Amino acid sequence: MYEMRLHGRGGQGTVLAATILAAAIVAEEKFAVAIPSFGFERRGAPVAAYVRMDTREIRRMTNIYRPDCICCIDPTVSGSIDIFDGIRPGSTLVQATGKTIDELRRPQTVTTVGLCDAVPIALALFGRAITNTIMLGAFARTTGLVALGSLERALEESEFRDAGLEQNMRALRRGYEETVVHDFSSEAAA
Amino acid sequence: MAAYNTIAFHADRCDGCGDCMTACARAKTASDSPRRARLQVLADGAGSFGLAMCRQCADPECVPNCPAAALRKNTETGIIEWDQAKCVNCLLCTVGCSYAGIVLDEVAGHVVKCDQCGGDPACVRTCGNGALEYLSTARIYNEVGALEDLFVPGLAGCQGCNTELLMRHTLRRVGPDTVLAAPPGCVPGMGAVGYNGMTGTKVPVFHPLLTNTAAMLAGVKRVYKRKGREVTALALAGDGGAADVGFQSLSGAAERGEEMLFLVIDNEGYMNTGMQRSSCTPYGAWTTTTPVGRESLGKSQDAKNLPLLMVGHRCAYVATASTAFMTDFYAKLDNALQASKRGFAYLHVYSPCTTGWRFPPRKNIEVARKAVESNFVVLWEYTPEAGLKLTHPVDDPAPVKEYLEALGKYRHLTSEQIAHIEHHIVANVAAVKQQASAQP
Amino acid sequence: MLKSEITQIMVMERTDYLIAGASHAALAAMHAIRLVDADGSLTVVGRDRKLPYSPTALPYVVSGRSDSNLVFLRDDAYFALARTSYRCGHALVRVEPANRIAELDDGSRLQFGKLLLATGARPVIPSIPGFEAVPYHVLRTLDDALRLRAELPRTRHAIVLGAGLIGMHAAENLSKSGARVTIIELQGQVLPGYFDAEAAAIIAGAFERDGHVTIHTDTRVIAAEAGPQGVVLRLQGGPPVTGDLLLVGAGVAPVVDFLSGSGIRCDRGILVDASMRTSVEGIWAAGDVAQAASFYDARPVLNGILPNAVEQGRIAGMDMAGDRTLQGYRGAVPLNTYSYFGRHAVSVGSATAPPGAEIIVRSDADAERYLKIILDEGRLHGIFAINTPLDAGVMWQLVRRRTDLTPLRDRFLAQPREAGRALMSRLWR
Amino acid sequence: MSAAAPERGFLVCDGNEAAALAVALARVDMVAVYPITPQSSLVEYLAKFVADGRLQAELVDAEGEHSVLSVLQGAALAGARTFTATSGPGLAFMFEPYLRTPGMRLPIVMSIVTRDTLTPQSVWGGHQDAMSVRETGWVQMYCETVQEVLDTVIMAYRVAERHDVMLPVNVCHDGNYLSYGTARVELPDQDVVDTFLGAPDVNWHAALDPERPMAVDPLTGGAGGAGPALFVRYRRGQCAGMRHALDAIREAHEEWGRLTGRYHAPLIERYRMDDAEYSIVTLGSMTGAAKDAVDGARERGRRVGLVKVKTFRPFPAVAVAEALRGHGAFGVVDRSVDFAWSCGPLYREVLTALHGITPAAPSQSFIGGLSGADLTVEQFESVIETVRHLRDPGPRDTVWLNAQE
Repeated sequence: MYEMRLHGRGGQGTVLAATILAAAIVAEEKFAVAIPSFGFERRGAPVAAYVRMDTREIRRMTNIYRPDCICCIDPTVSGSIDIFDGIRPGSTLVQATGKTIDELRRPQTVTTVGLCDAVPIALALFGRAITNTIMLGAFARTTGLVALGSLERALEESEFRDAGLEQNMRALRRGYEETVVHDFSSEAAA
Repeated sequence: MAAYNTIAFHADRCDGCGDCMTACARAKTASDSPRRARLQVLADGAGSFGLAMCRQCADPECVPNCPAAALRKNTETGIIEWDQAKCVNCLLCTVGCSYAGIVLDEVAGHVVKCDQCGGDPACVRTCGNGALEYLSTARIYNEVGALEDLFVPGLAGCQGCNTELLMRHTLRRVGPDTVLAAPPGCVPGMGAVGYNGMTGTKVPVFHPLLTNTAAMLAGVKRVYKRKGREVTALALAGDGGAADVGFQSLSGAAERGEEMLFLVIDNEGYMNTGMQRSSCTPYGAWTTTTPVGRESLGKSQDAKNLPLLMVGHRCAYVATASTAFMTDFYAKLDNALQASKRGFAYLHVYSPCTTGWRFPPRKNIEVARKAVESNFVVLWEYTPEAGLKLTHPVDDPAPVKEYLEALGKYRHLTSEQIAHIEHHIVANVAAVKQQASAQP
Repeated sequence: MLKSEITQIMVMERTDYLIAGASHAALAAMHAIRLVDADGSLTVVGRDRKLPYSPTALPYVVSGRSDSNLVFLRDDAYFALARTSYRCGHALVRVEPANRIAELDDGSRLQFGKLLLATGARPVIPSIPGFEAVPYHVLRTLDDALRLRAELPRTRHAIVLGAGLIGMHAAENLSKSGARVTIIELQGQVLPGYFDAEAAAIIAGAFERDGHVTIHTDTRVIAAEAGPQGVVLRLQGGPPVTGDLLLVGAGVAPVVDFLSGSGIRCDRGILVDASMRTSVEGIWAAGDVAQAASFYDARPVLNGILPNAVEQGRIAGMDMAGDRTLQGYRGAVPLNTYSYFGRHAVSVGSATAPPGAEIIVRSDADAERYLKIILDEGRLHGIFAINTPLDAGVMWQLVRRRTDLTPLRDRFLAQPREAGRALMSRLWR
Repeated sequence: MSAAAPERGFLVCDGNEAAALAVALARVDMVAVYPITPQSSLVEYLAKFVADGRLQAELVDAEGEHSVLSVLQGAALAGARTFTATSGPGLAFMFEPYLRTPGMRLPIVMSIVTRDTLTPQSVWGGHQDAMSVRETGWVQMYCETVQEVLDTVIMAYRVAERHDVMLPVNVCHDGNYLSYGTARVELPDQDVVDTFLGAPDVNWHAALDPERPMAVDPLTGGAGGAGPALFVRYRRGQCAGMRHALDAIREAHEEWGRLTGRYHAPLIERYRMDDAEYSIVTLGSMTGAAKDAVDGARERGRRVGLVKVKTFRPFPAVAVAEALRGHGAFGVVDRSVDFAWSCGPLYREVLTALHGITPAAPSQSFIGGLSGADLTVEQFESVIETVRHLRDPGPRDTVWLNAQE
């Protein structure tokens, strides 16, 4: 079972991203469950969502405390909360940021990092810093756990329509294409 | 046995101009001579005017006094008909009549009397002061009386209960294709919703909660509309269940424009459960929860004006009515029924309660009339298209003291309290008139 | 009791209400009973073999003003609707109050719960020597009227005995049909009891002028005989009068002969109280047969006029049915209306002025107008008018209510009709 | 949102959408809605389905839950299949008409998206709302998964409308965890649902219909007359309906399984109980984590089993007793509080079901997951360990999970 946690801020579509990801994984004939964390859905407040994926049926409907992956779609939320809480050794971070890998704080347990400067992309595409679909592309690129095509189909079947769908498809692809992946597993092994 | 239309004379509005007599003479004799009119207006010697005219008595004395069978009470129209072919000119009929309603026309050489011009009396048409009024209430009673009474006989209302009359007449008019909601109160209390598995009506009836009448009816009505069936949703609710605890569902249904006729019988309190106060109970009134004691003298707040609140919902129809003005009531009932087929129709009927208000049953209609004539209650009608219109404006109201003195529940009132009520009446009339002057 | 008698009683017809008579008092009583008691069995027994009619209408049948087929006051449907058994052509011949049994002239016996005697009156035939041998007419039944009417075309000179309402009506009719008419009246004026001498003179004048009627007042008939020209009446102090038709209109008397042995107290008529009860429990009387208190002095009087019959009948019926809204009889007030040769006369109240009464008379003999008002202590005692319009019913109320006219005295005296209406409007409308 | 195409026969959605989809599939005639957390998105879906024509029902946006249920009562009495959903304070406000629905024998289906009750203030999940109305005569079923939400709402109509039941049904799904939890959901064909449910048959017994006038719910008389006996007849009838509901629920689940291949446990589910020496009892969405914990314990050699209760009202006392009998100690995990014994209501219910069975098993009440708190696999592992060490039957203090700050 692969467990990931999405972090973002209210209004960025964190929970929706978890749902689209779950749908894409299900479309690949695997199992997935998405659960939002519960808080007052105030715009700008830190938000988390959980996605589990597996090749077997997933039964537990619980929050995720030991994630295999953190997908942080907001560059600043890590300043407000500890997004790495409970993270497993050898885990993955997919981070929306303008920083370089060297500028980024990274726990030792994180061995794979995908960086995507999502905010400028979002501003260019939407005029607003809505980074969720961009970061789904970044997740696909970083982990390879879901095919970009599956995410595209999940987007098509979501509530996005017409221009909005087109924008998000471009966001997804740009996220996939403009993510730089850094592998530190050898470091950890050493 | 039918009821009959009648020509009513309002002495207070008569200025003695005599136009009615001229009109009558023209209509009946092709002359202009008021002396030949079949109604005679005359100064009564006490500063106002009286009327001599056939009253179309129910049990007339002129008829049995005719030796020639020339007079007959027409049981269809109520008119006492005079048959010239049979009349022998003996004038004995004039002996029987104590009202100078059948008199000798010296020019014609025989007796003459009013025949109401076949239903369109010339005198009434002519009177510009409203002193003469052709009351067609009877026509309505006959129409409604011919309809089936949809409540079972023997409802256990109090003696002289206004509510029972009101609900029987209402349901007759509304008809059998109706679903009736009777929330807790006097209507079900007297057995309208049935008892121990028996039913009290001939239409489907239910006993909603005090709180949810409008909502339940909305559910019923929506489903029939969806099925394409024409079913009237009718509520017969008390003021407590409408204005207090049931107000939310009433307000919600009104706002949504649920298609129903919501009739509130306002007896100014929870009369069925032992005469407790409601928000429609007027200031000063004794109830079992606004008692009269050393520290308090009845209710210390004014009544909520529920019908005006309903106007604020822009219902398809809102009106107030009184059982003392049945023509007015029936016209409004008809309008409300029509409006209920396209939206929320609200009809608020002021209904004196002989038991809870402490007055003799026989005075019920008199009390209802006094309430209107003193402006204690105001009769009006509202639609979003036409706005609010007073249907029975009382510009020169009778002193409210007379109304208050007729009711035991006000027996304790102090002069200060009466002054408060008088002030409230003025304010309330002003509020209604302000609504009336507002553009729709 | 014999077994046969028991059987007879057992099969005897029973009715809750039995009304003897079928004219105004009877019909008013029946109506009043049915307003209160819709279920009690009710039987009306009428002497005449016809539907009910009014004796008052008979002069008009004679004149042809009324079609004899259209004078009936009720029809069979009315009795059916009122679930009343109407037995016409029968008279009561005996009443047994103890057993509450009434016997009819066909021998049948009816057991009643309550009985109203509204048997009316029959014409008085004066006891004049030779009278029994002469042909004469009376006018009390429809058959009388039709017989008289049949005589009109061949009558050239009619004698009318009595100047009461019947006689005067008949005289007018006979006159209009072309006959010469002589009226003979024992008293000093026509229409005694209803109009005073002055008014009577005006009325008589109209008869004489328009009808060429000869009127002998203060005149007694002392003998009657049949002659070749018809009937010859010999008069006291005057030449005999001969006519080919004689009508007796010398008044009526209550039909009470069948009551002998019944124990029901009678004077000239059956004595009744304010509820029209007779002296025997369960039996009432009303109308021309009844003798009730006078309005003026409480003496029992006969007041054989139609409105009185209606009122008494209604009171009796209400009392019989237990109608709790009953107000007692307020006493007999003489009243009448009378039309003759296109004129109209009205009399309400007593023409006998009490001592100290104020009497106002306005008379214009040329215009045949007459008005007499008698005020007793400011209250209307009687009012009498010729060709002066009055609301008789309103005046009757003023008399009965003893309304104090003092505040309106001048207006009343000047315009009694208008003042009466004003009082009506204020007091009871 | 639903993130997969229904044409494919499945989609990925949360429990609130699954419930709304079930309502559409059940061809409900009327829905009345009023939003409340965490139910709001459910009624938003319903409104959207109606707006899109996917659900051809009357939609009444009532002014509060009290009217919501009242509208549905009227509609049911006029022959409509009806639905609504609520949570916590909404259910409390609905209480007056809610109480009356079973007595009128109206087969209304209502989702309770469970929420803890006030006060303290909480907008989060917990079973306290549904548990507070457990003695009112509604059928209550608690769902474990998003799929079960969809299937159970559909099955609820079959149960409610069965002539020997005619009772309203609450389908409870956990606020937060199922209301927003998203998973793959198989979507049955409309034909299958139509066959399964048939046409609405909701007012054959009580109708507000001018074509067959009757008084619905007339007054019953007081002591001394025929009233009390009549009243007893009604109440006993309700109890009979409840008894029949056990069978109706079983029958509905079997038939649904036959038609869709998805068999859900109708009354209770026995999980790894065959050789269990002790067990835990669960209710609702906590069960998945509990099963994972049982599997983990089994891997460590613990002979633990699990009994999930799905149908709480009527309570399947016989099935519960049979499931637990002879399997030693048990712990019951509740997501709400029973104030009578300061334990969990399911715990008390289970104890009652086992009354008279000897020897009495040691047992413990666990209360957790209040006010949106998570019930984790680790917590169930500790519950299992606690139960493993239970020895003597008899009263012991309730264990409050999530008690630490």
